[in-house]
Amino acid sequence: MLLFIEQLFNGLQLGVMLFLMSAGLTLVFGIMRVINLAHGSLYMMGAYIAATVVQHSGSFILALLTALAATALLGMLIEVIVLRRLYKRDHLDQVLATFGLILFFNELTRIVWGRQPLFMDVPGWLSETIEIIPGAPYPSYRLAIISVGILAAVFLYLMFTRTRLGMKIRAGAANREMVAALGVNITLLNTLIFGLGALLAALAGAMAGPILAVESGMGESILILTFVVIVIGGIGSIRGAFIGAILVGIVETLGKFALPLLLRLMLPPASADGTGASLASMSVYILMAAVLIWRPRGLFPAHD
Amino acid sequence: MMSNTLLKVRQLQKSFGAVEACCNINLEINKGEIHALIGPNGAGKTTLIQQLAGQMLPDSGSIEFDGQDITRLPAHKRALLGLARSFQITSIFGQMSAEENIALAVQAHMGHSFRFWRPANKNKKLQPTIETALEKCGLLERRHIVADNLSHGEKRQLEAGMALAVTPKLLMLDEPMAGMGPGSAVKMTELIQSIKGNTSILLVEHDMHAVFNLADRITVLVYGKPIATGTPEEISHNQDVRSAYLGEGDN
Amino acid sequence: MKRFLLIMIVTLAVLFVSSPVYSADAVKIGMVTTLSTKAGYLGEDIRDGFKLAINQSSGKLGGVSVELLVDDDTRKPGKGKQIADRFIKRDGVKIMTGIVFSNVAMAVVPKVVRDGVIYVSPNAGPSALAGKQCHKNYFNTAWQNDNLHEATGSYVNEAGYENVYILAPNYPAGKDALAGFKRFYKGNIAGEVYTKLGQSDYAAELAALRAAKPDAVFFFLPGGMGINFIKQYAQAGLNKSIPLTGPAFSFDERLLGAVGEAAVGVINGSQWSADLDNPANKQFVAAFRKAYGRTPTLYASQGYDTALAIGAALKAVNGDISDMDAFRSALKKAEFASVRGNFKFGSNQHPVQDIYVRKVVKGADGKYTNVIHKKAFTNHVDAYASQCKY
Amino acid sequence: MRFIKNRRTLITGASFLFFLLLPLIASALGDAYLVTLFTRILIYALAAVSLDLILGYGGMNSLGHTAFFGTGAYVVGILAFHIQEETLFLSWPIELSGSSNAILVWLLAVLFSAFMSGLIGALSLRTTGIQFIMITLAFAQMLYYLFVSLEAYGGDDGISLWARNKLPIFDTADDTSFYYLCLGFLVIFVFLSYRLVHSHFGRVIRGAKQNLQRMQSLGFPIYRYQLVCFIIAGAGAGLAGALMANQSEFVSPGLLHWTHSGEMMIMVLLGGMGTLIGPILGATALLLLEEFLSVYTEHWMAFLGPFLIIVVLFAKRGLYGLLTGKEVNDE
Repeated sequence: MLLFIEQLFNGLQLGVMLFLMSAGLTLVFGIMRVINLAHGSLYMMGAYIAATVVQHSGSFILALLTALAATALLGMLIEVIVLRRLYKRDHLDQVLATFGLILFFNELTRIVWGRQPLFMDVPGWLSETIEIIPGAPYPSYRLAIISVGILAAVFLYLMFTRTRLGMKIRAGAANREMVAALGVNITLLNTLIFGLGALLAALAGAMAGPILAVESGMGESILILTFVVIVIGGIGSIRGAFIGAILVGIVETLGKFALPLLLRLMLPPASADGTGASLASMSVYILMAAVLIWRPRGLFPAHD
Repeated sequence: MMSNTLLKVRQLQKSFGAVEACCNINLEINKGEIHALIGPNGAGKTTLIQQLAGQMLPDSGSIEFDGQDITRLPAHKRALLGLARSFQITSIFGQMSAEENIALAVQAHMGHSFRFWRPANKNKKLQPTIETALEKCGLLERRHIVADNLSHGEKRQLEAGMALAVTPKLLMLDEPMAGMGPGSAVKMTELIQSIKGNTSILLVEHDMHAVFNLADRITVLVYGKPIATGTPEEISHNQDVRSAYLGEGDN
Repeated sequence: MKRFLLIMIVTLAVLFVSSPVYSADAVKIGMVTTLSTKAGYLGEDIRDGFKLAINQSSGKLGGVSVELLVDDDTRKPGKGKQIADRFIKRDGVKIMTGIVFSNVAMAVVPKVVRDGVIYVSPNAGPSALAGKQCHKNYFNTAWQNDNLHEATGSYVNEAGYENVYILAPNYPAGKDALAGFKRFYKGNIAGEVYTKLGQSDYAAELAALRAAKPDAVFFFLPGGMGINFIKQYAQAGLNKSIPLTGPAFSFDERLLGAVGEAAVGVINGSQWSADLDNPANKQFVAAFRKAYGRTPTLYASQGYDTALAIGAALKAVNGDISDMDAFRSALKKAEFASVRGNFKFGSNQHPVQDIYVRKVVKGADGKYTNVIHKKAFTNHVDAYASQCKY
Repeated sequence: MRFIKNRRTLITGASFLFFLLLPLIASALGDAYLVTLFTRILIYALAAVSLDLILGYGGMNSLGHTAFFGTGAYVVGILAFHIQEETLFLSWPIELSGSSNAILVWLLAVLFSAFMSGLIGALSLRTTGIQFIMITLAFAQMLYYLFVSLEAYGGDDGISLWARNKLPIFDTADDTSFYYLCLGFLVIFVFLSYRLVHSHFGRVIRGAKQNLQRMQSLGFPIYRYQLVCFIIAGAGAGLAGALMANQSEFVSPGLLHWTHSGEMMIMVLLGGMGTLIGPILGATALLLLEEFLSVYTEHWMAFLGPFLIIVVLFAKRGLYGLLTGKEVNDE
């Protein structure tokens, strides 16, 4: 039971990470109708920049802030140079151009930072474990990730419900023509939203740096999970992204933990573990298929 | 009761969040008539057409077409029953020739199109129907032109031609004259006039001159509610309409 | 339009002519290795070690001029196969080496050795190629895949651990690793876990691990997976209570830079270490550092040894590889000053060698490195040698 | 108009002649590798043409096409594996052994890929646009993980084949014969596709790409048509996969990785979408470019990436469009 709760926390932590990734992406999908495969590259760049700053300054907070600012700028730059030209284009063109961006950024990190993964340490004041529940010490850094993720979710919620800009963005996600009617500078708004998405991706990347290897290509595995989240949550919906992310995070984590145990009841241990592991790696996709059969547009589609 | 009514809409309701796009719409269209639907922008005309065509499902209410309840029927099945529509925004197949556009419309009604081998443009069975339709919409000489390269008016004609090609029972024309020059508008008026009789027409149009010329009956829609239905004569004298709509819009 | 056609034609022409021209008498050695992708540094070290040996004797190995053709398999078996095809069919290569990953090796090696090419593996040593599918043209100068796991297992057993938790990715090399470990470890298995290949977050596994309360952990998670695991292991506070062991793959000097403090004290099995005390090794480590400005990894040592072995054989046949039988038997008997000390080929042409366990320490220069902790095996023969029949 | 028609015929004819003569050119140059390289090109061309049926004609932007390519390859791999291991493929309810009979194996590969694409298509086609792209991608990833976890068949390491599938009379082991076999399949598939896109069915599919809503209002149950088209494309990719497994004598889950789908998309777009010759040109160009760049620089992807972006932004109509010099409209 203790283990189960601990695994729930782990699922939650993966979930908020996915939320940070999908929140930006779903807005870009919803408002600009652009599919951006290079979102994972922004995550990677965030991690690389943060790791570099940590190595030179030793300050995690400084690294985090630098990574956020630099990646947001980079995101806006990409929007201005490449993506802006793709809004009116077919989704296919968008897929290919952003695929090209992935290739470029992956190779770029190899040229700039070399082939071996980069090191990024957990800041000293977060390196301990905390006993959230007696008997189950939990890394405080992971708790920090969960808190940051939830703070970001709250921040986004307030932004979209309380500020004029946020309401405009939300209106845009539901109905693109409406934004023009409201007299907003769409070009600028798009760039800003893209920057916001890049910033959130960088936040995820920089926060992931101390747990994961900072390496070329690290963005792709999380990118595909992010897609699953968005499909489940419904395109353009922040609320959908949040619920989808938590759902995927928990299914992915609990699947790994529970499926082999379940199968052990029926199969010999060795094959139970193997089959369980395989099923677990497919579980989120099965979840996605199930949601699709039930609701083809996702749980909370932002527009019809 | 084997009535003269082709389309019968009862208590149709549709809302988007807090906004009611259709409240309690009742509408009847008779066989062979041109029934115009007018109203200011945002009155819910397009929403109503979308529900009739099956692109959108109503929240409640019923639609009966030719004696059959079609409220929940998918769009493509309604089309096969003889319910054709043209779109507000020109909606043709831009990269196909005018002839192919018409051919697609005809193909839709000849049963399935799971024919993988024979070249479609050599099909003798479809050809007469296609040619008649091309002639009706006045594009016989322009048949090989790629639709994107047609003039705005010609695109509209093509659009109507596609709807006509299959001799539908009810044709819903959504602002067929929008954006047309005076010459094309006249042509379109003639076209509509010519098909009247066999086919009932539900006409949504802002050009009041055309509406009052063509329509047998008119329904006025304001804020999702029909406020009056009647002959052009009756409508032009109706006080509610004058104050709500004509009084403001057509001075 | 015309300009475009012209570009196409020029591109094609360049492509056809692009097979570089080499001096006629040099022996060509084809190196298929992984240079791109995140595992690219492995191939880079193998290549650099190999090149160091060539450069030290000014373009020659064993006194014979050699041309090294290198291409990147991008860690894809299909791509590796394609490059091997090109080396053989276009460049007429007779000696090949370089493959880092077992899956690439399994796709490439059986075919090329059947085609009469001598393949000398500087890294990948899948069990099939050491046993049932062994071939007279296949040599391995690194190890059979299981060796380093076996060494760690043997150490863990001797050190008196009785309840060990083991984990590896869910793929053939992972299964082999745990099998190799269990071949020499005799105690109780507290838990045996297969993770998703390429997994980055091990929170779920670590929670289960903690609950199982083992007295040691053995893991095989190559590349970035290992970094993630070790870091997260330390963050969960487990490194203070449960010692971590594994093969050398997660503890080479380039990965240690990325893992940092979290790896200190970890025991890992390896046939080589930078501090191995023999003249050949001292010379190699110093020369490698001078040439590339970094401490060599075991992969670099394997690349270097492979070059030396080929050199010794080339010397014995005076650079004449038209008689492949003669070259093959010369290679089999090759004598060279291996950087790992004793080295000879066993009956299945895999190394018979000493294997150590190393410990990760923070060096005087502040960089993390390995020091020899204990010798685990002397003249160790792999488990599949007896299955090998030509 | 007539000139353009001629130029198209010219390009098609010239490409065909080039492919027909390639083994001769290779032997004249003394470079046997060219035959191997161009066999791969032919196989990818076949996959790219099949992808173009859904992409360029049907407007279904699938980023999971490699799932069917991989499935076809795995059918060959698994059946060969059982021959090699001398085990049964199925022992219940009927006993089935592996097979190396090319006709049987390839037919099975095509059928099974068609079945898989039917399954995936039936679910994916419930959505459109961005969702469709992401869903096809995710399903392909799911299959990728499935094959990674098929331990009995080598898992991530894949299956190494000992020999190619055998045909009566025809020597598949000979590289040149195999090349011509692949060329034959490509020509047949392109011809079938040509008939298909100009048939009634093809017209419906092309209409659906241009205006889905309108097709519905005309009375087409468009889902069915799209699904059938998706299945046909999947079957084509399955055939290509089966050939690929034979050419490289190796299958692994890497064939199902999503970046592989991306590469196929690049071929289609690079060559010219919505044409049948374009994807062939695209496959040729991309594979030659890869071959060429990777010889000169390790960091070739840093060049390929921006190159792709430039192609997308500025050369929309692809190579075929540039060569014919007219709006690509394969009428």
